[in-house]
Amino acid sequence: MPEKPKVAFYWCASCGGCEESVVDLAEEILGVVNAVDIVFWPVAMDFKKQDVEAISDGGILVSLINGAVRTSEQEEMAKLLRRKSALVVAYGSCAHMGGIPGLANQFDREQILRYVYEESPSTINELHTRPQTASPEGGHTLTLPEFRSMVRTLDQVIPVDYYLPGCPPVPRMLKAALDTLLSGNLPPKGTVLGPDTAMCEECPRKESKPADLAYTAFRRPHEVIIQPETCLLAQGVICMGPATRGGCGAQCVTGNMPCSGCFGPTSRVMDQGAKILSAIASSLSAKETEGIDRTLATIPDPVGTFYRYGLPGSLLRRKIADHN
Amino acid sequence: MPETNGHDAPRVGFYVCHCGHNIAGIVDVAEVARFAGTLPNVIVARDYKYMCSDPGQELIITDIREHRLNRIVVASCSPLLHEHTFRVATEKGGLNPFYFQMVNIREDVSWVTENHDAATHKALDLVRAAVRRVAHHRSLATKHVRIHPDVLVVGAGISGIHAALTLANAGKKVTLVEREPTIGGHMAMFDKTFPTLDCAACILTPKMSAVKNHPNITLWSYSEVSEVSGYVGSYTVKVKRKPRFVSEELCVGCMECIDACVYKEGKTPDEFNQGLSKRKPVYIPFPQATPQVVLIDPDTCIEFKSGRCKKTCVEKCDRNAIDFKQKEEIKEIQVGTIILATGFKTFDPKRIPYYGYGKYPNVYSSLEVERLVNASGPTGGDLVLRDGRHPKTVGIIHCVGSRDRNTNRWCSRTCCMYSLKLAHLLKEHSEAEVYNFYIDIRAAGKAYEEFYDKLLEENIHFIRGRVAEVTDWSARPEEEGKMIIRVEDTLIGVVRRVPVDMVVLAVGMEPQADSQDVRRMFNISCSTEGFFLERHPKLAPVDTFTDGIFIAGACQGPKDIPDSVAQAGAAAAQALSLIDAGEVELEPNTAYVVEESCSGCKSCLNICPYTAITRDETRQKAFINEALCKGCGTCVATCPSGAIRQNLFEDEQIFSEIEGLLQEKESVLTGGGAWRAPA
Amino acid sequence: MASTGMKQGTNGWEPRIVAFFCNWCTYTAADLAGVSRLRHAPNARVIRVMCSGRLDPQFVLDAFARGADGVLVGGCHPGDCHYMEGNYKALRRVRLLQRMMKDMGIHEDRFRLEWISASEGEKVKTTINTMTERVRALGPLGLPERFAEWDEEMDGLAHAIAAQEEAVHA
Amino acid sequence: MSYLYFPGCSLRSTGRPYEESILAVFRKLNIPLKELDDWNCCGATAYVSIDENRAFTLAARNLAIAERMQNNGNAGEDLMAPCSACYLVLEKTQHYMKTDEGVNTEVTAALRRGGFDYKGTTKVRHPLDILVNDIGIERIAKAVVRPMKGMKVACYYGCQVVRPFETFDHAAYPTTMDRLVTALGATAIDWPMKARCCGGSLTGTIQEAGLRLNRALLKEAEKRGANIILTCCPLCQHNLECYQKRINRRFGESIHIPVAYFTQFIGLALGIPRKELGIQRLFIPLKFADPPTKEAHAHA
Repeated sequence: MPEKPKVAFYWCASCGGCEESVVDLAEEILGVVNAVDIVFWPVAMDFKKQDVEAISDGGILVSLINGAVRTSEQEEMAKLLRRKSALVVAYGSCAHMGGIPGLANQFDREQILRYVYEESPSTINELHTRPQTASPEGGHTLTLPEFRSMVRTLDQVIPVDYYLPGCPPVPRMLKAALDTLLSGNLPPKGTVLGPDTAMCEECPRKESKPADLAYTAFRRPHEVIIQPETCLLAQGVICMGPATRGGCGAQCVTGNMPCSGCFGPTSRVMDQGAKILSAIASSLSAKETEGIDRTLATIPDPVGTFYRYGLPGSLLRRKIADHN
Repeated sequence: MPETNGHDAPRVGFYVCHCGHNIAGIVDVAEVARFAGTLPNVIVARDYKYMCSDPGQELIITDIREHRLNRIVVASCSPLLHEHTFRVATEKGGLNPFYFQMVNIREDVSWVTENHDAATHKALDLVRAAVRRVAHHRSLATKHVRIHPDVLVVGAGISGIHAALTLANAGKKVTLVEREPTIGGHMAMFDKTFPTLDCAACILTPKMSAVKNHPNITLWSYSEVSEVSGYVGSYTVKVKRKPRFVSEELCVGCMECIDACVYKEGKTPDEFNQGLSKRKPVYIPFPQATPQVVLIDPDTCIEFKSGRCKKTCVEKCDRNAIDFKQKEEIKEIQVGTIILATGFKTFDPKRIPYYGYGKYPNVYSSLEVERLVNASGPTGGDLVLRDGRHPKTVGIIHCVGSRDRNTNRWCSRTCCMYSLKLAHLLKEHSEAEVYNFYIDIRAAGKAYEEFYDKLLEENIHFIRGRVAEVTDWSARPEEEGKMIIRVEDTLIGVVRRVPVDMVVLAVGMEPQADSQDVRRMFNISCSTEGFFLERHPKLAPVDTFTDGIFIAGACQGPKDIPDSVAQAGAAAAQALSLIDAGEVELEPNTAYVVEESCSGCKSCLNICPYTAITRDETRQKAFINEALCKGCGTCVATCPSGAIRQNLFEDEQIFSEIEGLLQEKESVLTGGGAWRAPA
Repeated sequence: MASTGMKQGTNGWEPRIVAFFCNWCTYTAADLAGVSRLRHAPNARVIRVMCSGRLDPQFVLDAFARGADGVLVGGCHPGDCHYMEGNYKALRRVRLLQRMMKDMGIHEDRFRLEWISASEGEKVKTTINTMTERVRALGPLGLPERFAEWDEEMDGLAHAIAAQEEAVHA
Repeated sequence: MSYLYFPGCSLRSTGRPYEESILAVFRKLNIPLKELDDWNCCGATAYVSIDENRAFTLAARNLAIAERMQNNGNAGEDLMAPCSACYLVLEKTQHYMKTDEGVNTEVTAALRRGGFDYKGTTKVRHPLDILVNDIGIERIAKAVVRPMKGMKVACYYGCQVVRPFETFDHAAYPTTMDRLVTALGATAIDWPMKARCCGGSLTGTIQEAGLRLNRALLKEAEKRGANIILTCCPLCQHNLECYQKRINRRFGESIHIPVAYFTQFIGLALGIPRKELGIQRLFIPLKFADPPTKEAHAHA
């Protein structure tokens, strides 16, 4: 029997949802396990870093890495897996675009550490102790990974071959992606393994959107009772669907919540936030600055709204601390 | 010729123009060419004295053939000036004309930059951007549209009349729309015209009746254009025809109804006579009015106000022309070209309170004086003042509302000459002493200076200085009961007080009060002062930035009669050249939807002001009607998933331009790195 | 973390401004400024678009990301748009984009929208001059340099890994 | 309706009766005035001619304080500046801050260094404007207890409140004060000198020219039958009132006409005691106003 192709899974700064989504393959996971040899999967299997190091360079067919990159350890593992793998897939929104952890790029490192270790209401830390990368302890030195100054997407740390979008990716797409990669019939490098039209295409509410929408105010989901069959934008709720790659089957909208953009932009768009901003702003009703500002004031957090999953991967990447 | 090599790897030919010294005097053109030669894809890079000349264009054509070029970049003047020229050269070389990109290093660089290094540096950035951009250019087909042969002329003063007659004589159908009840405009109010002193009516009225009788002219007086849509070659225009309450078909202009009116005397200030006389509710502006049709003013007519008039006018009219129930009508016409000749308004001298207009009864505007000295005017040409006196001294104040930072900065061009004319006429009518208060006498026209010379010999006084005020503050006994003109006589350097009986304010020419509304309706631009903006101040003086719409006469700027007529003829010729060509090329910069990329999200549908975007309901995708799209690109910027693209302004073309502008590394000057702007 | 954003320091630095001008008003006005020889700061680089409505917010962000210190957008005055309402769309986008960029720490003086009609050559001059001066006062934004500077923290690890590998292979 | 109030230096020196009468009249009309916190020199006259931008900066600091007060409990309160010179330089600063980017940049930077972030929202108002356009002539007329019948008033505006900015009245023929005094029962004479030069500081520098200019104004007022001149500017009032003797000596005239602040005149009509209006500070006494004299009745 020929050797089965080797596959590795790894998680960086992630919530674990991506790992869950692998398990969500349900019975199909057995087919996957049959077809491949999983050589590394910290969340589920007891392989160590040394085991990976022992594999010859390029010996793994594909590594699926989820989570954003925030620490030196994540960088190190990403680099190791890159060396050992023929293909690397950025798995899920965080690896793809920075994801929810990427929102931390609105704050600098010091702000975050101070808040987390000193100022947050649940913290008692009278000595103002902060984690150190190296601390001597009984003749030994204990080390911790370094907390980097910002969150990065996977492809800002290592070259990435493919992307599987979503928070988390849907099992159907994972299955299709694995099938494609195992088939050897590879798409061009850099491809996002999903459809390339916006989510609206598959949205059940799309026909209910009026053609002459003119916004006078926006409302956040908790401020309104969302009608279950009408386009959310028509209800004044910002839905990222028009600027977000489809493939999820309009899950959030089906659950009566607006799309928040986790699949990222289509291949033709560089900056998802800029594009939805453009589309929404263009359809405001007001024509003069004052009225426009009044309407826009109902979007309290433009960055958090338009870049919920994509700040580190956006054109600006992070907030500039010295306010220039 | 079908282009064959457009889709191969880009092979760019680059040309930088010296434009004599215009560019080369500031920008180091040799360095620009050398630099361009180092850029990726550039096969040939040359500098040449005048790229727009025949040998310059020939250079491009030959290079395309010899070096198998498939992209052309020319760095010279503004694309608004010569883009077309170089596209044609590109096409002559065998390429699709849209494989061309232009870099503006004259208007945007050499003409606005002092420092040579900074100018060269800026030129290099722009060149790099264009070279990158042109790699993304694609082959496009030019659109052609047919030109409807009918023409709309708006405004029937001397300019509109002349343009309409020129076109009609060439066999074109013209609709001439005039807002007032009669055609003729300001010229019809004038007494004599400078410098020949021939009577305005004598030369104008034959043209007015020619308009009325011309088989190719449809005259709609007392009408206004209310809506314009479409584009060059195919404009749809709605015209509002205001009710005269007198049938234009039935009325023969006998004016018996006017005599019969229950008002024995007129009570309303007569518009045509500048309020110097009164008219009745039923009236005709002046005896030679065209059309010769009376009209009823519903604001003052008793029948309209109370409905209880004896209607003696109706009784008197044996043709039953009077119709109190007449309604406003909206007419719609199709034309291919439009000439705007909407004229001017005179400056309102009340805006300069220290000249006393409206405060002292014997202060007149020049237009009032035109009526006052006119034999068919309110006094039959007798120079009698509002207080019944005949003036012994008259002061004419020049530049009222002209050459003045507080009101209008421009020279109205006509006031000097008409002031001289009025000085002559006033002297002739009254034997009064006439003083002209002027800043400069501008008599730049054929036989104008000679006319001024003649006036100098007629014992008319000229005092050089801008008048400070007209006041009744008398400081000496001889000033009692007079108006005193205070002025610094700048030739002798003293302040003078000149007591006069009559003051004439030589008011300047201004844009019509509604010129902004009108130009918006026709989608053309205005200069800052509000006159319609020509496409090029020298080379396209009657064209506008909207194809197929031309301007003539004082709506474009202050003008006298000869200039207005000349411009009207030019505008008519421009319209004729379009009509006779039969069709016109359009820039293929339209937007289009890449159907497989469109999610059908409808974000674009309400963005297009021309309703060019519709949604194919069966396929649930957006669709752009190319014929309606005007190429603004707003929907392209709006489309949240990048499914709409715009020819000539594709995303990747603009992104590559941005990248090129900012990619500093390649742009190291031979003379050394850093450059500084002048402090 | 105070960053200068510029490795080479500010000596000899000149603001770089990318300007998007609409064809019918502002670009024409810029031509007029040229014809009238209204000399002004050489810091703006003009990209011509047919209408300010073509302004994709991505262009603005991309310009900054590629090293622009300022972005200027010029369109027709309200009510004067050659395409009727493109400039209103530009205004709305710009207002939202300005708020977003402020939240991202980019000073408001770096991104400006001006209405400049075809006849306002003088305004082209003063707008470019004042914008240049304001941006000059702010100093370089230098995003590409900042990106590189931010990523330097990963170099140490990269070097360590390289050294380790060398040792293994040796 | 309430206002922030910028006194400026004149109202604390030669113009004291102006301030006294303004405060009294506004008190009587129940319009609260709140003096601007920590105000400084308005920047007018000499400063403007030496370094305009610094003058604008001085003025702008006052504007910025006003804006700050508006944002802290004095919302919507315009800044009243009774002295014409203060009024003009404040207006001018507002104008250039809005229209001239060079001025704006420099002044804004200076203000920032002083801890001010001025957004340009302060509106500068002259009391004449406020009385006529905000409070309204009708309301003032209703409050009149002592109609000024028989008074023939030459309303004199001077230059700075109307030129170069025609903010609330006409540049050459202003009428607000005329309408106001008419409502008080007086007769406003029509004269062409309303906004003509009072000589400004020429009376102190090139006195011959200054005196000539004042003579023209005073003579024309008398010639047209005025028995009082009213002004709305401390410098105009000073020039017209204080040089009458000298003019008579120099030119052999016999001019003798009271020159008061328009707010003093309103105060008298509203029945405010003379002392509260600073009437006693005038050099040429206002005899006729207390109570109406026989002559006044004869005129009526």
